[in-house]
Amino acid sequence: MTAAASPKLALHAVTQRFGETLALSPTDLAVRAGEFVSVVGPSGCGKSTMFNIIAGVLQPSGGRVLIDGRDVTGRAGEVGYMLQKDLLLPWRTVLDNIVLGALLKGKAGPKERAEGVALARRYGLGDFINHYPSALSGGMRQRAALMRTLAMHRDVLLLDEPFGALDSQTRFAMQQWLLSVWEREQRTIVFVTHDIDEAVFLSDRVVVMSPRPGRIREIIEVPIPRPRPVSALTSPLFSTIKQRIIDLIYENSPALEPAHV
Amino acid sequence: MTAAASPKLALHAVTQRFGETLALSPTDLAVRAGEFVSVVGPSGCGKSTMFNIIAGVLQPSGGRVLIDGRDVTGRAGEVGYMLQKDLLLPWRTVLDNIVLGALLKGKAGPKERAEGVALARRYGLGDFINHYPSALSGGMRQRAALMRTLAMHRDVLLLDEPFGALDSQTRFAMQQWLLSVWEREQRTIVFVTHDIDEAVFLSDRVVVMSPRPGRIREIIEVPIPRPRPVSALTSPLFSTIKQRIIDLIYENSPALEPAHV
Amino acid sequence: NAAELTKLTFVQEWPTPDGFWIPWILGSKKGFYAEEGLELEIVVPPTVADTMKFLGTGRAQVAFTTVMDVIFARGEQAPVTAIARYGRGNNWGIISSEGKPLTVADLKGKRIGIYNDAWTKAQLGMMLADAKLTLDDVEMVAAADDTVPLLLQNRVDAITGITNAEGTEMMTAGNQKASFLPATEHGVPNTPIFMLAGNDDWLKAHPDQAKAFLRATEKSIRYAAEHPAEGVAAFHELYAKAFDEKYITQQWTDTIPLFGAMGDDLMVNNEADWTALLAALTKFGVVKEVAAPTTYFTNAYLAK
Amino acid sequence: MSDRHALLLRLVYPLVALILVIAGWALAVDVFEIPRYVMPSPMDVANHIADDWPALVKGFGQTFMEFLLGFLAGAIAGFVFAVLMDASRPVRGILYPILITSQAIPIVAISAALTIWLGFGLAPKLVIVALVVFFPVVVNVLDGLASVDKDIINLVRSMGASRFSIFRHVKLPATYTPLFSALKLSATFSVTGAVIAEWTASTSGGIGAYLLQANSRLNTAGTFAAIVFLALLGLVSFLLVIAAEYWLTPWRSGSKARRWSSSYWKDETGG
Amino acid sequence: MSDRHALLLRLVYPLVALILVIAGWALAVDVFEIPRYVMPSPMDVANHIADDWPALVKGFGQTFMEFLLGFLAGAIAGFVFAVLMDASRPVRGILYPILITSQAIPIVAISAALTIWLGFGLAPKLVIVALVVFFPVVVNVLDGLASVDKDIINLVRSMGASRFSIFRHVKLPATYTPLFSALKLSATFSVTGAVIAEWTASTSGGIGAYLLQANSRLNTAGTFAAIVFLALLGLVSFLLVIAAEYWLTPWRSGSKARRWSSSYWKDETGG
Ligand SMILES: Nc1ncnc2c1ncn2[C@@H]1O[C@H](COP(=O)(O)OP(=O)(O)OP(=O)(O)O)[C@@H](O)[C@H]1O
Ligand SMILES: Nc1ncnc2c1ncn2[C@@H]1O[C@H](COP(=O)(O)OP(=O)(O)OP(=O)(O)O)[C@@H](O)[C@H]1O
Ligand SMILES: [Mg+2]
Ligand SMILES: [Mg+2]
Repeated sequence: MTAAASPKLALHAVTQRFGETLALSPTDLAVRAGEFVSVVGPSGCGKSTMFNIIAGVLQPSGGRVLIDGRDVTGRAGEVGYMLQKDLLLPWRTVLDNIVLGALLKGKAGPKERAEGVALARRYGLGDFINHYPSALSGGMRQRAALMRTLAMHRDVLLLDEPFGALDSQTRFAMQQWLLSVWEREQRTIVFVTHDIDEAVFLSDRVVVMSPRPGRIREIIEVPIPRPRPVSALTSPLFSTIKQRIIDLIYENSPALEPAHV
Repeated sequence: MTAAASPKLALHAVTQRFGETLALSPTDLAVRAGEFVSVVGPSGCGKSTMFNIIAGVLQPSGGRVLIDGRDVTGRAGEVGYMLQKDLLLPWRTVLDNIVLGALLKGKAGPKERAEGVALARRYGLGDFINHYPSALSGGMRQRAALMRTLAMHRDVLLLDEPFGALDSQTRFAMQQWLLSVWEREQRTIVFVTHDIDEAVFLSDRVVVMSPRPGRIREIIEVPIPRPRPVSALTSPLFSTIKQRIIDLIYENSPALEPAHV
Repeated sequence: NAAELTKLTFVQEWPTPDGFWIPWILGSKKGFYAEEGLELEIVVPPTVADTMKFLGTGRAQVAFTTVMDVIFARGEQAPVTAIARYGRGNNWGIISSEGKPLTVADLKGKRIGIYNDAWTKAQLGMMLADAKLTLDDVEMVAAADDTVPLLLQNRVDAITGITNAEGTEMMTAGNQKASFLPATEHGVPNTPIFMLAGNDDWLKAHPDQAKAFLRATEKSIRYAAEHPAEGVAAFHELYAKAFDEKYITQQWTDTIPLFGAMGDDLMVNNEADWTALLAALTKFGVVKEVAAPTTYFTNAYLAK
Repeated sequence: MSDRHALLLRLVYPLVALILVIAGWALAVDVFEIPRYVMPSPMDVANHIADDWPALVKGFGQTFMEFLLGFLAGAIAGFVFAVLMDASRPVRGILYPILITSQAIPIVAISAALTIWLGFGLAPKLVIVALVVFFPVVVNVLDGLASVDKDIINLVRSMGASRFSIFRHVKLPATYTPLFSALKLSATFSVTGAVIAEWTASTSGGIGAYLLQANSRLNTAGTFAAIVFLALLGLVSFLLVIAAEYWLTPWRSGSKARRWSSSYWKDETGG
Repeated sequence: MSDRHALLLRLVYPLVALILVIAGWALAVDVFEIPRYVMPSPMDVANHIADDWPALVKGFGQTFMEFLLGFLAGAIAGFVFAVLMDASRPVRGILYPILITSQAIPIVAISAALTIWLGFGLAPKLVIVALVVFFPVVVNVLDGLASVDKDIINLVRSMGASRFSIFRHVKLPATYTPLFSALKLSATFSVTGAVIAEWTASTSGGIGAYLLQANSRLNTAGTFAAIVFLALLGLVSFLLVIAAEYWLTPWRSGSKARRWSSSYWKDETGG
């Protein structure tokens, strides 16, 4: 645990059972303010479960979630949350989707909208605020979804495989963009991905999880200096870290037989 | 052009216009029997167009397609073709989907089916031959689609982003599997992907295309010895080839602004 | 002074307007009802059977109906009573094409177009009995709206009906004078078909209105019989050209003689008629049990 | 150019359809020598319409009003019902079989009872039209409510949305597409409902009453005139539903919010 | 265990529904003192059914046959029509408006003409029932045909499939889902069609004719007995469609081909 004395987000012995199965065994984690932490691990290791608990959508079987030291266990609306599917509402314009947090509370006034417009302009969707999501490309939709998360003004953002559905090139551009947003807005980001390149490229630390029962296996520091150019992807340090993570993930798992994919 | 004197598949000055736009400028390509060739390039550079022409689904504006020296331009049914979407028929069992080629011609007898079953057994779907596709995971579906392509008994397989929709880990397992199939069945594979890692890891040669108008920019040899272990992904030779391809793709393209993703 | 008029809901015998309705249509127009302090709301029922439901439940105070409907309604304990007759005798029978007259015995094995009303099967049964036949000896085709086209197209050999409806229609649509086999000549009592009926509770509570209604109606019948063209015109004004003018004119012309001599007993129900009808109905098992003839009707609201 | 062409075709096809129907009809009457009391010729009908124009137009207005009010009432009732049924599994389980079997009961069989309870006014007619729309709306809206992505619900919950807010912003709009497909399917059909309703117990004359009257005594020209007006009414009602769909679900017909809608952002800074 | 529980619930809900309807009905008759000739009590109806059981059962059989044959005819005709319309844009463009407006024409208005042309036998009744099913089937099957993924068509073309083969293996099966949703929607409703057909001109007595006769004698117990049988018929027809769907689209209800189906691979080698 390399987190500072007063972490932005802290999990204390958070546990989740679904009937017989232990989806998440008691888990501790601390994330510093402004930190970018990625979570990797095979399917079913409890990543989404952990996020649902932090987001307050799921009441954990045990343990506590703290933000800035306040207990927020089981309380929704405390963090920004975004999933692999963009989940934009098709019947709302891009702008309305961005200010959805305010809309849901019935207070999406001109002020909130103007702010949403500014956000859209800043991050390249200025020409599309009055369009419906169906008119957007996959990458643009994902960006709109992230803006919706930003517009909630939460210090902590949980991103669950946000770029999983994008092709590699769009994905690369989105990663660059996410980093620029993160740097500018000074948010704390926890990021789930299946793509180890992505995890290493983006993060300060990578949390490696393992399944049955879901738990944190190791947390790996990524001491690659920022800003990171594209060439960082092929640097020896990068390769070393990537290899280490691949080893951790595949080490204990049974030999990957096609039948079990 | 490093192909042998008598290539398995050859394109001679194949051209495609859609109205005003030149989707594919006159293109030559030769693929040896048993070779694994990948095609990479930005969206819209004409990869799928080229495949549609080879598959005989699209009549090119100009040029010829040869297989084993025979002119097959505009003739369907000469190659195996597979797309990103698995396109399994939901109302057919996995076995029926695998023998679809025979079914469509009304000659899916016990012999064809027995062969389909053998194929499914060999490649890890033996327990699912009587299931409908909806019961299969994404990776299993993709494998069934590939078996359908194999069961057509074509020497040349065209795979258009077959693993594009899979998450990284499943994808990795599928790549391993595809390589094992390829080695065993001795087919010639042309493979479109957006993932440069994938292209390098799988291929003997990588065709890099560029758009407006769509054309082949360069063909790069991949002299990594087979079989290739996972660690090959982080070897210096791998990184060099990857870097070269990234340079080729991003070199002339305008700086990637988020607005144009 | 329209506000002072008492509104009476008057429900008709079946779903579509008929030339029979000319008296109250013309009477309303001429102000005969208003003279008696009444205003008629003419309502049509969805099916023939619903007339008595509306009357029994008090949704309507008065009704134009058939004698059989009154009898069936009383059998179900509906509080309704016949308060006047409309017409004098029974002009129901079997109709066949011009030049093809039939006897009752001829009907054996024939195909007959009928309506699914209370009255048709009862009387047809009585007629057939006259030649020792039963309903099973003929093939009945029940039509929802009109049997005449079936006969004109030779889809049936004969139809049941009355001279001033189906008979009229044979004339206007088929340009032929139909052959008519009257029921009354073959064992069916010659008693009136159509009745005016009232809701019992309303009759008790408002005898004056009932009397006023019948006075106005009688005046209307007499006036309409004397001025047929005026009657047809009033009908047309109300129902536009949904009707064939020729047909309505003919129908009213055919109807007027059925009132007989326009004497004092124009609308008076007569106990002998009811006794004869009820006896026949009992004999042929049309109704399970009947009450005393006088319980079905009253002449108490007719001017003496 | 191609857009204009498409629009033209859209207008041309129905016109061709109209001409074909009339021509086929005229030909059939002529060739098969169909007697006038079975089927009139198009000319007969045209003459009748010209003759009785005011009555037919008045009837059209009357029936249209019954249709419109009944249709709205049925759609709204069906919608509310579906929402209630969606909220509770037992309620759904119990009401569903009742709804299904109720469809087999002919309306005429219950119309007298309706009139006795509701009087001779507009009420029973509206109920009958409403009944026609009710069932498809309930079935489709239920489908729509059940098909909302659980992840979206989770997402808006994570944003702190209340139950009502989730309904208002997520569930409700998700029902629009199935709702409108139900309305389109039942639009013209509920015109028949209005006709049956007028047969129920009518004091006033709509086109349905007109048809019944004409039909009862072999006035086939009148019957077919009424049918022509009913077909017209059916077309109008179908187009009304299409128009309502266009206005109420702008995201399905265009890629941008409409300029005058409340969700359109007008740039005051003039960017 | 949970599966059994679910099945039990499925049976329990309709039973509760039945009990509620009967109880509500009995209560309404009692509390509002509804006269017998307007609405009988459930006991009256039960007595009547017991009394007249053979006639009702015979009528049920008759009406059921009309429904079944008409329903099949309408579904098949609608299907064929949709396939033809799908094959040609002009045909579709011309037929569509005709179909839409035709829905507004009440069947009763044309039923007399149908009888005159087709006689009193089964034919006109089948036509009337078929007309009820026809429209929803055409609309939904057209939707299904239009929604086939272009990529699948390309794929099977690349495999050398003929036009017919594409239709048989790709387009046809894609229509099943929308087809069955149309059939479910119109199953119970076409029972009403059968009733209207029997009212038009019938020689033989189905439940519809029974209802009309009972009604004409103010025999409300008989009328309601007929309604009960019609509701039953509606339920049976709905369940028949559900069963047909279950058998004809096995991929929608299970994850595996059924053991006795032709596409099930029986392992002779005993692996
Ligand atoms: N609501 C639930 N009820 C029962 N079991 C659940 C539920 N949600 C998750 N699980 C189980 O908990 C375990 C962890 O699931 P979770 O979705 O957190 O995995 P994940 O790491 O996000 O996987 P993936 O990478 O596939 O998204 C899995 O075994 C899953 O089957
Ligand atoms: N049927 C068509 N009509 C008109 N233009 C087309 C058609 N098919 C493709 N094009 C155009 O041809 C160009 C090449 O398209 P193609 O689908 O081959 O690209 P691609 O390399 O496969 O792209 P992606 O990576 O997005 O799949 C694009 O500009 C596309 O818009
Ligand atoms: Mg997950
Ligand atoms: Mg492509």
